[in-house]
Amino acid sequence: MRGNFSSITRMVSAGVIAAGLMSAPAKAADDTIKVGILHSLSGTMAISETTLKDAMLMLIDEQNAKGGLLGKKLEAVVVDPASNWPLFAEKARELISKDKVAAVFGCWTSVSRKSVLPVFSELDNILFYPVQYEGEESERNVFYTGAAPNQQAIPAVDYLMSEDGGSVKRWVLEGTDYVYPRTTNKILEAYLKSKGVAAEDIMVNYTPFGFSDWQTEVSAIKKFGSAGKKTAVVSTVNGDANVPFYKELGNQGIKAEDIPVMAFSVGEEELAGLDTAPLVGHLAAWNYFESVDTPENKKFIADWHKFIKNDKRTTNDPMEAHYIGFNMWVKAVEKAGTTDPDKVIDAMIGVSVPNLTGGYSTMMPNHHITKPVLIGEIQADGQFETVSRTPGLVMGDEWSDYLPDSKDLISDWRKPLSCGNFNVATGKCGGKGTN
Amino acid sequence: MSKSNTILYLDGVSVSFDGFRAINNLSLVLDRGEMRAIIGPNGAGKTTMMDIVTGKTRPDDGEVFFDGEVDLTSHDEAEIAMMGIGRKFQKPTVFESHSIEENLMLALKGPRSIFPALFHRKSAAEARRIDDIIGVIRLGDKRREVAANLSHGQKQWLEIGMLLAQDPKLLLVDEPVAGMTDAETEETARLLKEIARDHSVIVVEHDMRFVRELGVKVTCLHEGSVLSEGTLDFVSADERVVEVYLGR
Amino acid sequence: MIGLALLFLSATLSSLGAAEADLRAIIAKFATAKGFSETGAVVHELAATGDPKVERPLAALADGNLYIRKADSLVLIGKEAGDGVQLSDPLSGAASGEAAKDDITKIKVNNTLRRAIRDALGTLTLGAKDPAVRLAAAGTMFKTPDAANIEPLDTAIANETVASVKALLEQARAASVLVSDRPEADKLAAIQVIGARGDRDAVSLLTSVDANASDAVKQAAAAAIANINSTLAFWDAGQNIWYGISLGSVLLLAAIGLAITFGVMGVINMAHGEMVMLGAYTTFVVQQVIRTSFPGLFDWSLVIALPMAFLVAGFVGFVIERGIIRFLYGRPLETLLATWGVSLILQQAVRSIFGPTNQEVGNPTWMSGSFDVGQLAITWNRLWILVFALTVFGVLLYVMKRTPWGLQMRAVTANRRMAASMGIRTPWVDALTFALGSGIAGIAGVALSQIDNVSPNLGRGYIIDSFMVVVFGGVGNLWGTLVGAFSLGVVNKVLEPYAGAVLGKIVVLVLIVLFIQKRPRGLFALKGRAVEA
Amino acid sequence: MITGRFFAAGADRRIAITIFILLAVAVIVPLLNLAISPASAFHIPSYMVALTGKYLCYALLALSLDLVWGYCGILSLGHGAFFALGGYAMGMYLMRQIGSRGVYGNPILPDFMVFLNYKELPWFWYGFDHFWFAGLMVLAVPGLLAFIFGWFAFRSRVTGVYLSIITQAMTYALLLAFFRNDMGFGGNNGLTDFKDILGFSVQADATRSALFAASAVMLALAVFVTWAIVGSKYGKLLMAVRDAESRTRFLGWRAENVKLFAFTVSAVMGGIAGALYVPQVGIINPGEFEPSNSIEVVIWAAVGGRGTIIGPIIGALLVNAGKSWFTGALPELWLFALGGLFVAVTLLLPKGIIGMWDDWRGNARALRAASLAEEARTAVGVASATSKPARSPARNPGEWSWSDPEPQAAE
Repeated sequence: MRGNFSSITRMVSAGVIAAGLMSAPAKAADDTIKVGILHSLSGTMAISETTLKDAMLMLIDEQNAKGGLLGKKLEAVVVDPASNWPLFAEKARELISKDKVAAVFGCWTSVSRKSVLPVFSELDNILFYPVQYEGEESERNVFYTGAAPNQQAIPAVDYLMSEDGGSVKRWVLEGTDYVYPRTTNKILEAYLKSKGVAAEDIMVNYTPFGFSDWQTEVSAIKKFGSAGKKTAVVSTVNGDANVPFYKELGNQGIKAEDIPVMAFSVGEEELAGLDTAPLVGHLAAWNYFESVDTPENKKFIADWHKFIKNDKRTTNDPMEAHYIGFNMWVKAVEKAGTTDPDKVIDAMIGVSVPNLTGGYSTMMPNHHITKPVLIGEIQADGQFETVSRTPGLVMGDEWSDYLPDSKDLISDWRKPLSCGNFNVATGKCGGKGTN
Repeated sequence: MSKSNTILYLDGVSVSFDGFRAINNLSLVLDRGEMRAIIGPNGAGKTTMMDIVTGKTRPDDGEVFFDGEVDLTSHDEAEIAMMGIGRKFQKPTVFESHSIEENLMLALKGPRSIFPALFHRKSAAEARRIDDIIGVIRLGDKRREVAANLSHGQKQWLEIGMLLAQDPKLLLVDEPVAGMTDAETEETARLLKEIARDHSVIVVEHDMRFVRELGVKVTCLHEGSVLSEGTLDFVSADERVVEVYLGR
Repeated sequence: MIGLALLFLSATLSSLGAAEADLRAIIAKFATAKGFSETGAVVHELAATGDPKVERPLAALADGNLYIRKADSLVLIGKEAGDGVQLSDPLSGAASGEAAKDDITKIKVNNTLRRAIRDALGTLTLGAKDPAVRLAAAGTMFKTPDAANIEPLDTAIANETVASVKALLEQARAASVLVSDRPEADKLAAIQVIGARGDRDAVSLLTSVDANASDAVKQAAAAAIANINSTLAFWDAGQNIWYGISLGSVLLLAAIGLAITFGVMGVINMAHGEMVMLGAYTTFVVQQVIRTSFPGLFDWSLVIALPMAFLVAGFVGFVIERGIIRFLYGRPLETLLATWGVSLILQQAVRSIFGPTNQEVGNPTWMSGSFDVGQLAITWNRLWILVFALTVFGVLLYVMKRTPWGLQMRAVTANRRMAASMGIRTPWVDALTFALGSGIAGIAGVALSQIDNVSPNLGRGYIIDSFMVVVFGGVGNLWGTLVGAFSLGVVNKVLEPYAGAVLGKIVVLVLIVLFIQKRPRGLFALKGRAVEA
Repeated sequence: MITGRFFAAGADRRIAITIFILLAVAVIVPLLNLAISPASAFHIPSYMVALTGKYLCYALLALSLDLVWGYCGILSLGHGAFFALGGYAMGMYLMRQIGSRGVYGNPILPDFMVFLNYKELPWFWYGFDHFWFAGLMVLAVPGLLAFIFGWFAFRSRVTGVYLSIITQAMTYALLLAFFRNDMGFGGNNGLTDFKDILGFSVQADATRSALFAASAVMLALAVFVTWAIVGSKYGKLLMAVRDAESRTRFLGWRAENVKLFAFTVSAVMGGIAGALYVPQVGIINPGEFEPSNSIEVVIWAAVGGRGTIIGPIIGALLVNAGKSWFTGALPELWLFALGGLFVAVTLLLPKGIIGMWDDWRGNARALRAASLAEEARTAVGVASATSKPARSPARNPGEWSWSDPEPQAAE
């Protein structure tokens, strides 16, 4: 059974422990290093973020079992920003000012990240952001361990255009109306056009958050796909809306062999809520799949099942991102010999740790990491099977080359440049300037 | 029939709700300064008639004139109230969270727009007028009491007092003595007669003793139209009235 | 594709049924093939033998059930059984022992390969005994026209006895004629045949008419397309209305329980959505039990879940009424606060018990897929939900209007004191009425679990829409809820293709606001004598 | 003359004390934050200042809702919309102040417009580079929306639950509209990454303290204005409309105008609250339009005690402080605690905290009076007179009666 009833007791005890920790914050100040966990445990985003909180607790436990860090124990400080964006900023401030955490792992949505950014730069602390996002940002205090668009979207489209992927000629870009799909679709449109796709062969459509009635949209896709050219859907549909979307696709009989759907926000966790038999063959692009067959991954999954006390719980890409980010932070702290964020930020660049897909990920000067890109097909058991993998690692590109306003920008946080938006055309730090 | 001498003139008025004819071709005329009692069984259309006069309900058909010349069907409640028609409800309706003074203050004749109310201060004349009315309705010892704490009968009186404060030309009074003790009923009859000296009044009442006490012309309504009209003795002798209302 | 068909052709001409040893030799190549393209080549080679026996290994490959045993590099069909995999011979199907998952390697397939296999199987199964298989084969061949298909299709048409299969075969043949170098007259006839189909697939085929076809052919194709499109436009309008009705049925289901607890009882029940959620979770639990203990009953899972969901949500509703609501009659606004608190608690409770992630609720077979009415694609789950919503409505209406309990319910809500003095046990009636409303929300959850996420947030998505529907229809009137739900659904869906999903919804909300100005008591307001009476 | 009444004879001591406390807090908190060394026990950390500043904005919002709900019986489930609109007006000003310091360095266009390929500033962004204009819009946009919405709704005599639901529809529609990226308000991400307000860095402690002080002073002002309105003849009229709308009509008052004025004033107050809130939290996003946010405001007012001036303030402060504490202390269980709190308050404190307090004090005084009376064996009946609550429990403001065929049969 997926829902584990013993989890109630676990929840209660976790709550009690957390309460205990919170009520005595001053006592433990010296002999532990505190790590903040800023993920929504209630509200609309709890569905995705709770898992990441548990993953972080597991990683911290494991590190403590290995003897902690710098001779001290690590201590997790969990708060609930409740899917409320201003509350993210408030809680971030609380973690840094009141609990004096050494680093924070957290956020999922772009807006939550945007909301806490000023707090992190003002109070000079570190945020590890584990989710694929739209790029167009590089901050000194943030390390982006999720994918930038070039680590997900572009290889995915490349695969679909290849012979293996079905030589797709006609594209539906279906997304939820917010900044990640908008930006990704903008990049993709520019990219597709540069590959010779005509404007009338691209259809872009947006739906609201949590959209549940997909009848009209799916039939529009069907219609668009019946123009005699091989058609694919690139979906940036977010979270909750995916389940009804796929259910409708299945029921209206859209088969992956005819119109494959390539998703960037659908992972093992989302599929867990679905009967995947009718969806076999639809695709997703990530940097990690639970099905990846490496010793590191097997150990990670086994540890996870043990920690969460449920063999059915899946792992997913953002969890791997936290795994990488946390190990990088540990390494950087050891390298710097202190948890002082200023020093750790400098020590982070160039740190290399094993990822779960059988290679090493390195923190680049732009605060993004190198990752392999995997394309997977949905299987009947709710897992993905890797059907394509980039030959090498792909470096996260924060400023897309396919957007006119960002193509001249680069980010390099090494001294002496230390700039998140350096303009190579003008040789100045500070963006592109007037159009 | 000439309208010009009337205070209220209804001719051929009909109204129906979802097919039910509440008022059916009703004609009624009230002269200036007249007091009229209206009786009739439940559902005869008494309250609906008052709704029509006060602008709460629009008639489907027919003419309603006030003061000989004003067509009431084209005005709403507030306008009609400002012209000088006051109304007392069947169930006493006062502002329960306000004191008696405040109740009367809100009813006093005067400008009825927002900003004057916002910056209003009680003038000496207004205070005197309120004192007068409190005297008339005999609630002098409770003037600062919240209306919610008044007895049923006292609320009826307060409501009548509010009508007086409005200084209307025509008063519509719906069942003023319902739920009153005998003593209170007598008192109320006296009060109404006093008021009727310089106002036109329509009283709806079931209490025949009270109607007799008023000693005025009576109209009996039935199924939305006038069944009989005349002195109380005349009406109560009418076979049809006995049939539908008074009972044998 | 042409190559494949040629190979197929030559294979059928030379020898019908290659030697089994030859087939095994080709199948063995799967073990050494690297990447999808090499596997694809093996598939083509296998198909080219034209031997019906290759259907088994190819179908297994398409389903991802073809494995290589690491020990001896033998290619075998595998079927998962518990922790291990049951192996069998790819050609004969004879059992070939069991293996642990680590001892075998799955031969990977992707969409392109699956499609290639599907096409290959299409031609291979043209002569199958089962008419349904032949129909599927004809359908595949229609979508993958090829000049080389004409001859086998001609043979198949000549032998075909089932009319529907024959018609589809003829369309497939016409499609193939269109891409061949047959004379113009043949092509014009083919366009006639395809045009008669009148659906999107026909348009798709006709639009891809070769650019160097003769003018007459192009004109005929263009005319056929225009003709089909004009009928399709009509069907599209129908489709939108159907979508609207379907959305309306979802709204009706979501709102109908609220029409009782809010509309009839006057409780501003913010926990209504959570009752729906409880129903959905009950369905999940029922399905889990069935999956683990009685897998054969799976198609009945929803039917079993219905009474369970009614009881679970009804019981929770009963407890809420007895524990909280009954202290709040006459203070409806307080019920808003208290039920809001209850909804927070219920959400968090479900989150704690089942976890925050979505739960999988499967569709029984009778609720999967779709069927066509003319050019209207109607999905079974939507149709059943519509039927279900109307049934619930009908039953509820009957209970309210025709049973003694319904009479008592209406009496209590109309005048509590009077009802009590007439000997009706009002507390009991209150509790049962609230439980009824909650229980109905629960069975709505069973239906909604088929089309939406089963997550702790399920209820939140429906609560606002439900209130809109009840208020729009007129509080306290069941018919109003019915008409309100369907009119909001249809308006929304008719607007959506033009305005987009977001703007469409905004327009609907603005329309509701304006409509309430016009009818301040909703669609089915009770008119009456002034209340001052 | 209102001021005269204010200082006269402690007519409403509670209000005076509230205003005094708020003004004192406006001075003392910034002092303790800025002038005292962080090592001292009296130091108030910056995050506390920011947090309390936020609560004060919520309190102002709750007060504005109470003006229409508590005093006029209009249960608005869309007050969050006015708050958010005020916030957006302020956010647009702050966005324009970023100038060329955005990541793309575009001096005119905010970042989100740059990457959504806007070529020029949309017309409705004009003028927001001036503080006075933005300030005007903070008042005008929510006020105008409330005026237009109220003008239609009150004239059509939409009342009770119907009114509540269409206010909810209003905020829901605005939520969806602001979520659209094509609207030009930054879509889901909203407006963030503010730098300056009136030339001062929004992140500086001094600015934070100043914003805190501004919120406290504004709340004090709002308390005074609300008190003045409620105490005037218009205020009596407002409550009269709440208790017996038809009666006011038959007395010649235009109930729709009475409501419209209060609704508009209340919306403007909500807008001001939003405008003060945004620079303190650093983000404004369509999430503020969420209907559930507006429902929460209702809950604050109810917890504190509606129909009183300081009740909603206390409710907003308590509930939000509780929420902050619970989300940190019991991250996985806080919804149980919060939900339980709402249920408990409705069951045990139906009149809110202030109402309970008054009843308790009223009873205590009555008891004392009674015992005194017994001692003196005189003045019997005083106790019974004073122990009665000022407002009869039978008349709950703002309710619609359900037993009548038509809702809101107030008479």
